[in-house]
Amino acid sequence: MRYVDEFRDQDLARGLAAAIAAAVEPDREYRLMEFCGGHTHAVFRHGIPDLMPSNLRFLHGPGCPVCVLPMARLDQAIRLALEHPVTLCTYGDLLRVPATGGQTLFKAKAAGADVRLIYSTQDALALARRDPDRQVVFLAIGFETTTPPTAVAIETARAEGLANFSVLCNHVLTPPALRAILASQDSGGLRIDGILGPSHVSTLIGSEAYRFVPDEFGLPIVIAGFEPLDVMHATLMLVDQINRGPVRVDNQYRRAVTASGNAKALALMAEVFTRRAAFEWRGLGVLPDSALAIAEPYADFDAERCFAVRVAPGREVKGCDCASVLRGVKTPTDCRLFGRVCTPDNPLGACMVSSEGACAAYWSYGRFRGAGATGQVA
Amino acid sequence: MRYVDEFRDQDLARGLAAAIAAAVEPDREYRLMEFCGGHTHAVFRHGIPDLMPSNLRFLHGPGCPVCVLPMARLDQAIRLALEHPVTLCTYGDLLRVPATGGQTLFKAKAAGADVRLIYSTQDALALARRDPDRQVVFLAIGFETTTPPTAVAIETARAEGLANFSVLCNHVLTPPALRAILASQDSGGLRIDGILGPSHVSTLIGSEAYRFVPDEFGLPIVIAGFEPLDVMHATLMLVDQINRGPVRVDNQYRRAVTASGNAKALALMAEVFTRRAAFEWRGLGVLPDSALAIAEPYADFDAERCFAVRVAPGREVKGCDCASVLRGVKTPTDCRLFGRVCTPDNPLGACMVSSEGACAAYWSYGRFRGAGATGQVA
Amino acid sequence: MCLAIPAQIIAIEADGRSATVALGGIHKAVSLALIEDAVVGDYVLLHVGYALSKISAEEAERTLALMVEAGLFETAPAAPDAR
Amino acid sequence: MCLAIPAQIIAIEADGRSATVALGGIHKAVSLALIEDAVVGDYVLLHVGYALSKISAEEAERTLALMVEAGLFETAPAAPDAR
Amino acid sequence: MAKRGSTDRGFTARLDLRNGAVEMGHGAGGRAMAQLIDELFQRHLDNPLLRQHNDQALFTPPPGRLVISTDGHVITPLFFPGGDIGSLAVHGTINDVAMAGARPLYLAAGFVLEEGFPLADLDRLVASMAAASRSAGVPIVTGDTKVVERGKGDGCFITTTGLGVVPDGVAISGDQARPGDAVLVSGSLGDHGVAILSQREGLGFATEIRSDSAALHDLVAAMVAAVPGIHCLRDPTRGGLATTLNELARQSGVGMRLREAAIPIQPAVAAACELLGLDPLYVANEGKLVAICAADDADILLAAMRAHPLGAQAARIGEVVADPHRFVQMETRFGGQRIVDWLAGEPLPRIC
Amino acid sequence: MAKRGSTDRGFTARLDLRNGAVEMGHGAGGRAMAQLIDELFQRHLDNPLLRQHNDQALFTPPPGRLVISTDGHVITPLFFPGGDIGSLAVHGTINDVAMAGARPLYLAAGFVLEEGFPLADLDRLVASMAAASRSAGVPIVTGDTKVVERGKGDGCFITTTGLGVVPDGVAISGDQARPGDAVLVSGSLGDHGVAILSQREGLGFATEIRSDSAALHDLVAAMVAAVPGIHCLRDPTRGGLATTLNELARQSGVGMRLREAAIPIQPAVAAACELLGLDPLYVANEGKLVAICAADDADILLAAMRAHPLGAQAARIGEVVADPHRFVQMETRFGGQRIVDWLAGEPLPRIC
Ligand code: SF4
Ligand code: SF4
Ligand SMILES: [Mg+2]
Ligand SMILES: [Mg+2]
Ligand SMILES: [Mg+2]
Ligand SMILES: [Mg+2]
Ligand SMILES: [Mg+2]
Ligand SMILES: [Mg+2]
Ligand SMILES: [Mg+2]
Ligand SMILES: [Mg+2]
Ligand SMILES: [Mg+2]
Ligand SMILES: [Mg+2]
Repeated sequence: MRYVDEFRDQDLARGLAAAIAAAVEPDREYRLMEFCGGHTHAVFRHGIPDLMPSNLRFLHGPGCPVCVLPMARLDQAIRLALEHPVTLCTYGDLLRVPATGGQTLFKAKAAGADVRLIYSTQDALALARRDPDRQVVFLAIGFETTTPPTAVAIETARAEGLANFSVLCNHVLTPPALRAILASQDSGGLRIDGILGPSHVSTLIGSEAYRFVPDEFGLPIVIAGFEPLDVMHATLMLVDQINRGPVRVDNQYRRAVTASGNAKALALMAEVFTRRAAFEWRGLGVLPDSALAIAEPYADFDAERCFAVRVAPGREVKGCDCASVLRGVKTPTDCRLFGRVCTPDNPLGACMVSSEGACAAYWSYGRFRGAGATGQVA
Repeated sequence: MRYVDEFRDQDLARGLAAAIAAAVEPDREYRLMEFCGGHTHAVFRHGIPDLMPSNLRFLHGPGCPVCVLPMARLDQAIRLALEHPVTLCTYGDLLRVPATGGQTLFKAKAAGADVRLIYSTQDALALARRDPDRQVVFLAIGFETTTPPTAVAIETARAEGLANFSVLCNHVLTPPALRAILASQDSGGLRIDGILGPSHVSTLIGSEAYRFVPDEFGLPIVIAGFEPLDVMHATLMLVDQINRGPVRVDNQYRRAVTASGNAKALALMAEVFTRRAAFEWRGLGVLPDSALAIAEPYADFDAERCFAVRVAPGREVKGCDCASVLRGVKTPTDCRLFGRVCTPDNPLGACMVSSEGACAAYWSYGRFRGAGATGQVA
Repeated sequence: MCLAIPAQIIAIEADGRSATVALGGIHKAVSLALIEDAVVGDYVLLHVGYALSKISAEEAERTLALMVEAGLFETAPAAPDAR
Repeated sequence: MCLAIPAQIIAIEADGRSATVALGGIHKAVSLALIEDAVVGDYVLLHVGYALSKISAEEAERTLALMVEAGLFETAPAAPDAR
Repeated sequence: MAKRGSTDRGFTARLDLRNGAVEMGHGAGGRAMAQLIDELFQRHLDNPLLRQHNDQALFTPPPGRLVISTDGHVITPLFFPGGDIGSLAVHGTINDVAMAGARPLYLAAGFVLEEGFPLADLDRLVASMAAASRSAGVPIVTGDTKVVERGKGDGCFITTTGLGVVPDGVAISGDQARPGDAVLVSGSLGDHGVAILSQREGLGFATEIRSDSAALHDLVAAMVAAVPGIHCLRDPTRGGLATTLNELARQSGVGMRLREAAIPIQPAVAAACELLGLDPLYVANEGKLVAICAADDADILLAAMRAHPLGAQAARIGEVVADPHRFVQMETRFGGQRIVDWLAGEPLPRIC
Repeated sequence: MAKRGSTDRGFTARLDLRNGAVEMGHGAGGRAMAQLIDELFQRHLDNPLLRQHNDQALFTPPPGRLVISTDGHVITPLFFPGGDIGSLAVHGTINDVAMAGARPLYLAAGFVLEEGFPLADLDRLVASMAAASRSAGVPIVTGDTKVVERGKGDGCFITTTGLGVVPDGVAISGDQARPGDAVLVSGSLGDHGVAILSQREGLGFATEIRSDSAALHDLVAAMVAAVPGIHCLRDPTRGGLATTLNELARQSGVGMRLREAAIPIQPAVAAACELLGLDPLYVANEGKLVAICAADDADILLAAMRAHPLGAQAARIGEVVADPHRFVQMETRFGGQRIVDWLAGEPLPRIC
């Protein structure tokens, strides 16, 4: 596949590994946070840590929209599906995520709720068109990348007069989250030396959206693609910024990301959505201006207004360190539940479910490196 | 079972058979029409013809509510079930009856219609109570026997305010049908010497309802129970009336039938139903004052008014002699389709489906006696 | 038509509108909405879950007696070949 | 997050709002509602059935060239033991 | 709640057999499925062949001819008076094997579970299967589990396949009935079907009648020992006695003549059938058999059947006759004659 | 419309295979079921054992050890590029039998049909089953049909059970993998799963990829002939290669080390997996096998596989290692290391 295979080339990887090894200063620690779960996933899937010098470490950030969805919002969606005669559709990522009491959308489905996996918002529209007597609710989650497709669906529903379509909106914004992480560094026992900036989010909002990272926090940031060479290349660029400055926003992923982003998509988002004053992020708490709600002119398509579903505070599983893992303060293996009672077969926290979750990545790809697992190859 | 086993006693049967054999005048033919399919069924199930003298013959009448239901009414019910989001419930007897083009309620169910078998109108009410968002339509058929239970259901629905319950009413009345048969005797090539009168219908309307048979047509009638001894006993009573007169209404089934019937049930029927000016009977054509519709004060529970379902004329199967069989003019084996293309597995007419249909009875119990079937026991 | 079967009332609900009947070792709930003055022990004719009428034991006896009498009158020696 | 993959537009519908893309031998219908001026032959980044942005061939070349250069600069003999 | 804590096989939490339900993942082939197999199926059904943990069971059969038979089991309700789908799936297939006069050796079981099916119910019916298999002495040696989405199944379907060995000299087959042969049944008819109907919503009648579901191979062994030359054996399941006899008549090219008065039917079964307008001859049985043998062997065979607990009510109900129409006829209790035809359609309760 | 007129077996009208649908009566045991069996199942699957018309098939097995295996087949859609549920049900069970190194002898088939299922579809898939069975040389000798109400099934489920005979000297089992052994696959992975996904509404991508559904017993016979001492064979169906290797690792108490670059995956399969966020190692196969043998036998075995049409793309993908954790590890194409774990839950398309 063009633009994929080239960026997974083993020879180039060897070269970049050598360059990183040569570039790092031996007595310095490099603690790089990949904001995105996509980076976390790439790092583990391709075994990148094996190619890094020992004084360079990746910290895993909160950049997985599944992982940061607060339990109460998922409880709300599950209750909606169970208590109202609706078809609730959403992306596959959410179906297994544990809500309060271990409930999941999948279990709700097994218990009789009409829950459907869709691949695209177009599928949600198709469901609503096919059965006009049935309320179809799209449970929307995602960062800026996934938001414009939701906007298109809402726009389309209004244009077509699809009265039985609505959206339960949980779209959140990455810059406020990154800002919160950086602001918490001192108090949170976290030290970050540089940021691997969002890849696909940046195709939408542009690399300039992260100017606050160098400007306000004095930290280097490199927007990086999700292929393994992209990660390694951006790592090299970060090491270089850290070593030599000046701190700035670099863009490694120039083939898809511009400084200002996708104007058409941004305009549509601005039309359909409005910012929530505050929204809870799992692990990060309530962050101001960090999420989107459906704008007033589209209120008819807002499931939160169409259906009365109470939202009690979610009950997190005792002992689950997701919140710390999401802030990069702890690694999954620091969690006492990791691998002993929490596994992908029996996930207790969202980070163990999402393919982009740090715990899932550690378990699936990196467990044999972890504490307690000796698994030496004979 | 009390009141059942006594009336199936083989010794008494032998005695009655001897009495009938002795009573019949040798050069006379006795052509007795059993109005009810229940009698037809009993005659064949127990092998009564084997016990009768050869100059006594049973003619099978139109007394099977399934058989006389015109195709168009069944088409209407099927279309209602297929085209409207309703639960259509009815008695098991109707599910396999062929409508226009070989369609059946069973096939409609297989094609996705929500068709349910119920045993009692109480079950229909229970379905409606359980799912208030779903329209439940009871497809009602039957003679006077089965009508009061429908009346109770409609009454109950009104008392409870069950807004999602309605009845597609096909209740018909036996006296007009019997009158039509008797009136058609001369023109129709039919000669009847006596009538075995309805058994359970008479428990409701009383034996006096048939006074027109002797009075207007000069024919003997004996209200007869459905057990085999009842049929034989009533046959003996008919032979006696025929031989010696005077023609009158006799009541063999005194243990359950009175002269005036069940006043409470009749009052309820009068309250809930009104007579239709005319109604089509399969085989008998359109008969005046022969069927019931739901009375005005209960119009909310009348499915014919709640749902707009067109009724085109039904298309009978070419060659099916049901109409003649129902009037007693032909026996099933006179039909060219009988047993060759029309069997209970592949019924072309209602008379082959209903357990009370003459064709089904001939096939299931009496075929080896019929034309073309030699089946001698070795 | 009209499959109906005799069954004996073995219990009547407090509201008088429904009852339990027994027949040949099985029990069934039935509606009494269509008959009057039913008491435990009565036999009723049961149709689609409703009691349609009571069965008179005396009339049943009388009918059976008539049948016996009719049969006795014509004695066995004269039994006809029915076919 | 945000699984997105490069695919090449091989056909655009008459209304200009949707297209067929190819990737590694498979074809898929996608919405063009979020991008402008796409033409057949363009590579786009595909996410949940939508083209999110075009991929610049020149920038991709340039990035690869930079990677090669970085690797060449540090030659193989000095390859570190990564573990 | 599930007990937490590592289990010996590497599962992090035990199956929640109290409140859990079947999920799609239980059929996906991963660790959840392995756990379901270990902690539920294997626990109940354990035997050395099943413990091989392969996708197939390996064994050395005794010498001789073998028979194989398979049956899908779909029943509502899953639990009923006298049994459940688990025991039924064991008995049903053992019986089909035994009807060749064979000694059943092994069973295989394939489950199709509906998403949302309570694990507690699954546990209960697999336990029942295990008990039935143990008491019959016929182990379940291999199996399979699939899960279908809610609304695409009905709780649990079980397809069992049985393998048995036929004693030398035995040649029982549906085409062996000859005019003059005696027709025997092993006991009262219709019990299973009436027990199921009594559970059906709406029909709602109460009865002491229980399903007759039972494994008949031991009875068959006794019968074969007494009369090795039995002509036909068949279990009158779906379609009842009437349909089974018509099948045999068709297969053998003969007719039959029954005596209604000789056919054993329990009073409560007769009453339920009168109530619902059904004919007990068409109602299903799951622990009865029909045997056809030479008239001269009939008394010996009947005595052997009556000496076995599962044949205590055995009766000779009629004989095989020559008949080009292959009619099954019956002399009614009342003294008349009627045909006993194949079942047409499904037997439905009726009001007419 | 159905052609009217008596048929030779006493049915008044032929089955309407053009417009007809499965009705409850087709499973009720009466003449409608007998007709369905005669005019549809028997017509396609005809063979002497099935023609016995009994509830079981009688045969004399060849001497030696036998294996029995059963599998339920539930798949949406029923017809897919490269096969259908009928051929799949034949191949799937033949393969499970063959994975013991056995020669499959006979199949039994149990159908659970949903009311309303088009007879035309049933006819088509039974024809496909018959073709698969004939071309594999493994007859279907007994069967069963049940019908469930609409909404309680999913068109058609088929449970097949297979019986096979194991050549002397062959002892293949999942617990035989030893450190140092070679791990081989017979061809490219993920084709079946991707072909199914490509038909799934919503995902709707078009691809040339067809299911690899195939009967592997002939390939296995060639492999066993070349290397009688093969340690393990298994078909990586549900859960894919990853899960199958983990099963074998668990059963044998070993670990494995794979080389990603050596694992054959078609480009379109890789592309579809990238698109949907799936890992091809977890995607199902229906015509591939994993073989584990002593390292010294690996080249001979690989050559034998490659000489067979169904093993042309065979590859040696790794080796068995000692590992108390029983981890399956993989050296990535990129040069790193990762764990290849059991499948967790169902593989779902994802957007993250
Ligand atoms: S391992 Fe599980 S419990 Fe621990 S932090 Fe991760 S998701 Fe939470
Ligand atoms: S045999 Fe069939 S076609 Fe002929 S009259 Fe009877 S129902 Fe009609
Ligand atoms: Mg069988
Ligand atoms: Mg069976
Ligand atoms: Mg059988
Ligand atoms: Mg299996
Ligand atoms: Mg269901
Ligand atoms: Mg198997
Ligand atoms: Mg298999
Ligand atoms: Mg297998
Ligand atoms: Mg069977
Ligand atoms: Mg379905």
